[in-house]
Amino acid sequence: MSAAQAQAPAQPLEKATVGVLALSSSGPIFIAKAKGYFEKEGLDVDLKMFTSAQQVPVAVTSGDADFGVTGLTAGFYNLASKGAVTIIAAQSRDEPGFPLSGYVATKAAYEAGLTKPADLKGKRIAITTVGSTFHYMIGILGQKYGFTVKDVTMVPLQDVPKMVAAFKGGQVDAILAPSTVSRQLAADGAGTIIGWAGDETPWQLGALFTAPKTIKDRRPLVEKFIRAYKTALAEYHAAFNGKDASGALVKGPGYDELLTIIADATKQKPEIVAGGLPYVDPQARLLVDDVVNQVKFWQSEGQVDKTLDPKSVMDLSFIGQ
Amino acid sequence: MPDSLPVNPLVNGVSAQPVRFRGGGFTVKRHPWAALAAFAALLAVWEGASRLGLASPLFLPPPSAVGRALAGMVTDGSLWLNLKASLGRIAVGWVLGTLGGMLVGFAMGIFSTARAVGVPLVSAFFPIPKIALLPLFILWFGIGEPSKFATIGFGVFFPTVIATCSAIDSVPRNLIRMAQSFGLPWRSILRSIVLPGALPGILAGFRITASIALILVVAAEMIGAEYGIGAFVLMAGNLMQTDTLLAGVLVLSLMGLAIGTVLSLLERRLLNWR
Amino acid sequence: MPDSLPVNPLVNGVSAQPVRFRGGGFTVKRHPWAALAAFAALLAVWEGASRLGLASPLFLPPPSAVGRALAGMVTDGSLWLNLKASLGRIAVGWVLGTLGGMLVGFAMGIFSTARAVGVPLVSAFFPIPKIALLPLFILWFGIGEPSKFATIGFGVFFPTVIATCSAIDSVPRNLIRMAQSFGLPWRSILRSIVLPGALPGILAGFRITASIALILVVAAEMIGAEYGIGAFVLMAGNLMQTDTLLAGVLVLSLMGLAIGTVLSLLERRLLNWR
Amino acid sequence: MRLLVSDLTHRYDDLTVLDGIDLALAEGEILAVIGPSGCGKSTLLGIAGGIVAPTAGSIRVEGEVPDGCLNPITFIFQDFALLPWRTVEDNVALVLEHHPLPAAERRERIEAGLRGMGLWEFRKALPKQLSGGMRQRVGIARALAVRPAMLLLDEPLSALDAQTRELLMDDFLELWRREKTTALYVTHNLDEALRLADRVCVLSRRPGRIREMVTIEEPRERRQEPSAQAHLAAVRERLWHLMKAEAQMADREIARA
Amino acid sequence: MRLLVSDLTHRYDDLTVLDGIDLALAEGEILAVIGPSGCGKSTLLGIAGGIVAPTAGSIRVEGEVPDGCLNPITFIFQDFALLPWRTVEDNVALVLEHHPLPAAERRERIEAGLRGMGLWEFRKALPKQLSGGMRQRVGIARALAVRPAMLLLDEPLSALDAQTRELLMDDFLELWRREKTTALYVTHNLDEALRLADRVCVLSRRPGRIREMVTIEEPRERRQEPSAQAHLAAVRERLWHLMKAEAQMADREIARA
Ligand SMILES: Nc1ncnc2c1ncn2[C@@H]1O[C@H](COP(=O)(O)OP(=O)(O)OP(=O)(O)O)[C@@H](O)[C@H]1O
Ligand SMILES: Nc1ncnc2c1ncn2[C@@H]1O[C@H](COP(=O)(O)OP(=O)(O)OP(=O)(O)O)[C@@H](O)[C@H]1O
Ligand SMILES: [Mg+2]
Ligand SMILES: [Mg+2]
Repeated sequence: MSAAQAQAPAQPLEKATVGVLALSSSGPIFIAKAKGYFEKEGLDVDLKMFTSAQQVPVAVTSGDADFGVTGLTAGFYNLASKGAVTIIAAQSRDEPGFPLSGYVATKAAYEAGLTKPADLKGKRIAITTVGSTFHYMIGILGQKYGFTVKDVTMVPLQDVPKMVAAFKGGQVDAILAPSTVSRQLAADGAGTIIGWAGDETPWQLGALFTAPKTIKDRRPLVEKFIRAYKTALAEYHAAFNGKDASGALVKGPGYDELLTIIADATKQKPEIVAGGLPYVDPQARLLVDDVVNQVKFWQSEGQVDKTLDPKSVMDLSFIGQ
Repeated sequence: MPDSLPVNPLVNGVSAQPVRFRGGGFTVKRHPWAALAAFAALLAVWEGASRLGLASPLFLPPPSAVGRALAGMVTDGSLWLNLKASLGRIAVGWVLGTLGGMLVGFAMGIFSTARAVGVPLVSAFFPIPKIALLPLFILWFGIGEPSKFATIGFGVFFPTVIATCSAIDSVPRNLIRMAQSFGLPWRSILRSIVLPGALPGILAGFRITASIALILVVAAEMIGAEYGIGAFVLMAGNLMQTDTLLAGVLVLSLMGLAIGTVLSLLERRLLNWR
Repeated sequence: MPDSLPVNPLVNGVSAQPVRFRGGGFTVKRHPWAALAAFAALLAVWEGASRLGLASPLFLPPPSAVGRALAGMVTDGSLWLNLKASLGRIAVGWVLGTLGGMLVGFAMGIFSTARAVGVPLVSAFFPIPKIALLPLFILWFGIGEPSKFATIGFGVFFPTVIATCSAIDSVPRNLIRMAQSFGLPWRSILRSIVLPGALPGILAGFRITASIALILVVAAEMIGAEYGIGAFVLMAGNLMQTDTLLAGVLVLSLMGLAIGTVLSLLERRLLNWR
Repeated sequence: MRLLVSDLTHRYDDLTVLDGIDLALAEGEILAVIGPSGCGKSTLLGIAGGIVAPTAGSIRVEGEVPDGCLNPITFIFQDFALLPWRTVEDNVALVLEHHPLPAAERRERIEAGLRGMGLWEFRKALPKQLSGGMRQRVGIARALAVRPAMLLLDEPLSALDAQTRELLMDDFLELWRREKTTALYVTHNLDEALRLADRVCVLSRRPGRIREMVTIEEPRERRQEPSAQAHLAAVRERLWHLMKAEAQMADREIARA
Repeated sequence: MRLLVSDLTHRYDDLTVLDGIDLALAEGEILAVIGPSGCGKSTLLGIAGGIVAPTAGSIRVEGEVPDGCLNPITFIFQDFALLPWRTVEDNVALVLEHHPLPAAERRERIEAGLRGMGLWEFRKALPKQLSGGMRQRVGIARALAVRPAMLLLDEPLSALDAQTRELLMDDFLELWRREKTTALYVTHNLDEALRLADRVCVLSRRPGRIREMVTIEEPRERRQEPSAQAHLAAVRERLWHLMKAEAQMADREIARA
């Protein structure tokens, strides 16, 4: 470590690219970049912005990005099963008290008795796509309340605007949507938030990953990247994830500065960003059991190769887990 | 001056040379095997590239893998299920868009005012991406079939308008004047002169719009479709199952091929006067 | 038998009636104000509907709101930033697709073998949905500009092939025979007869492909684009900012209008011989 | 049917092609129009038939339309104007389709027209399979199928061989004897004019004005007879002279241009 | 340039239009081809010019190509075949473009051709703005611009008025005197044939066979003189008779059909 730091200023910076979504869940990466933690490690990191979670691992597979951070989807595990990507650290996770994804019931459905997440059984729920994080969230909600995804009708609508449209048009009973959208729908009076996924079913939402080839050929690069990433994670955690005794979130050190960085990177207003900042583990530790559960869930849904060994999708040696 | 019959010294002249044939070309001959050969060659190259490891199976699964995926779809019945759902949407959407487009295209081709209004409106509305409009379609038409018909229909509508309008421009004006001079009523002129005269251009437009309809079935089935080739392809894409994805795409290609063949037959049938 | 000059009893005949004018129509007159009036009417209806609460402002914000959003984009400079990024992609993609398409279309229009191979290949490849193939495009062309050019280029390529090929079919064969009889070399025939004869059809094709290019910029910018009208529209959609979304769509419309106007001018210029 | 043209003027953009034309055609009269190429003969015909709107002047008709006449004023076009996608018989059928005719009469009219033009064998052929002369004969068959009260003929025989032309002129004369069809007959062939017309209108070079109106005194029926030849030769001489003067003046103008 | 046609046969699908044609054109000879409409005259011309491939038989040329001749065998088309998108002068320029000519000569050829046809005033006009006769004159100017060694003329004067036709025939004769251009001249006008041709080939009705080859003994230069009239009248009579026989036979066949 000391060797790396000593070398850094003298040597030209090593180039690396990371694929991210312009969402606050990628906050630590934005912070590491903005505050120069990558440079300190001797890295010149270029951010590639994507609009959908599915594309990030594809870009890592194609070699257009060295690293990726995004939510874990069935598509991700399919790429992992072909040996194209490996999880090397955690990104954000759903935790109680951190409202990321809300279950929202339409007015009509709420009045008809859909008042808590457990009631979603047998209802029509709008999600983005089959194999998405929302799909899994319904899966684990079912695991908790004793129903399967077969017991609900998932309506895949590809993206948020279509989901909202279907919701407003009364085409579905409920929607599982990001916090900003959920709050907007509630504020409009179009629906009622009946719960948050983090409160109901905490899980490992996203991860940092790279290609196995990168680990093999450029291990020092991965180590440097993770070091910078962890520095930013810790800072993020301290600023945004602290709670007081009552369990309410409190502003930590550097709150405003970091919030500005994230708002700039996501081109959103700071107050909107502040309302949906996810929880991260300061040491980038992964919820391994949940990842195993995810793989098994997708396998049971028939969307991921049955022969995939859940352990094989992770290489946690870099975070010492 | 030579005699009138071929027994002529010149016939045996040494320097006589045949008149070079300068015509020919620029006509359509049929080569029924060429296309098959081309497809076969394409498949062979593709499979070969995969076998030799030139293309990673993840990036471009070999045709054999795609074929297996397709066979799987056939045996588990999902092909037919998806195809049935999509065929209906494509047919209804295409017919609606084509009828509307031809109506508007004819109006624009015939009436100067309609054209003056229509050309800029088409220029302005055609480039609106349907993906951006899908939320509005959902609000207006729900998430059932109507919004899918609308997606395909609108996509087909604008190219049909343009193709029809420009096809009408190419109808020879002297034929129209002739018909007018015989007192043919306006409707007969449309039916007997303008429509058949514009047919070549309209059929070429069909070639474009049929393919667009097939493409748009994917966009249409973004709207909460359970079954359909488009929904199938989207799901395979989301799950990064490239062989299944290509199997779905192959089905679309085969549909395109079928429609194209029908159109070629129609052209040979209807345009034999050229 | 009457005299040769108009002083003729018949001229003053009571029953004489003017010959009814039967010609006319089927020509293009310009009505420069009609389009403006149509757009104005459209805007008025839209604003009115919003004001009266007939359309939900979340999904169809009034033109005033869209205008405000557009003004915001202008003042904060984001319009220019996004426009610049997209214009380049559209231009390069369209030019590549058009050049390729015209090349292939000409080959197919002229050589029977090329046509025999090309028609089924186009029928098979045109319907492949670009949205579904985006993951593969990333794998093949990366996430930089090439994949965006490819998305737009492929979308433009196929319609251009079809339009060009059918335009060549409509070039009168007697003109080609004439040129051959004057010994014009093959290249001159292409340049002086086939190309100008096919121009009306090709220009009509441009109208279609220009709009397709504008539509596809959204699909293209789904792939890791930071700036661009398409990326802007997508992002606005994800954040449910409908007024901003429609402002982006409006920009696409205006671009379509601009291109359409240029094409109309070109048509008036290049096709004045009709 | 009578035709009255008064003070007719026509301009294409700023090219004046007809200037102050006054004409009157009596019932059953055949008026030949001759004049240099490009002087406006086809334009005059178009105006008379109501398919070109004149810049100024009036054009009127008067008289009864005979029974069975479906299109009183009927054209035979210089450029044939056949529909390339219809067979010969369907090209003729086109002009009958919008009339409520018994099917038998419709068939009978088509067959009579095609047989008369020697095209019956080719009734199923497409225009692209016909020679130029055959195309013109289809145009004539089509015009006669509507039993016109007034024919506007634009060089109807120019694409035909001498012999067919001769036979067709006989047919026209037969038709005129029977039907008394009024006709405006544009031609560049003096022989045709002398054989068919009651009067010959000589147009000047562009802008076309009536240079002279020459009446052929000899009745049509007797023009083949030896006794008529002297008069015809004199008229021919006169027309020839007029045309020559026009052509020379045109030549001089062009040389100066 | 000499032309040798031997045992030429042509079929369109299963319609035989030419059957066993043997012809020989001497250097500088003008051969008129007459025959009933649709007998295959245009087809014969197309074969002679190498733009229609004959079903059987051979067609050869022999002799030197004169200086300045850019396209030895040149057509004048029955249907004009003008490019609608080019102006009159550019239509003529088309056939010179691919030859390496000095710019001045190119201009000079175009101007001479257009002035000769009385079209100089209209050099900037588009074909749609021309009358039928004017279009044909553009076609003639275009053909002459390449200084052909052999002309294939397909009813070149049929769209022209009598007077212009007269003037053009004078021009043709002048050209032939100067250039000794060999010509195959399809016409349906006996007067043209008698005025211009050395021999007249009479084709039978379809399938076209050579019915008779009639030589006009009187030299071209003297045909206007009174002394020549008797011979010309005799030839005319003969041609007329031959054509009539063909037409009548065709008529009979049609009646039987
Ligand atoms: N649509 C048009 N636009 C402009 N000018 C035209 C148009 N049609 C004809 N003209 C011009 O009008 C003049 C007369 O044309 P028109 O066709 O009436 O002549 P014409 O007497 O029939 O000649 P021809 O005997 O050669 O057929 C010509 O000089 C031509 O250039
Ligand atoms: N492309 C073609 N396909 C089929 N048949 C054709 C084609 N071209 C011409 N024919 C037929 O060949 C015959 C001869 O045609 P051609 O044009 O040579 O006649 P022509 O002697 O020039 O007649 P005209 O004096 O009327 O111009 C006609 O009966 C016509 O029907
Ligand atoms: Mg005319
Ligand atoms: Mg001919």
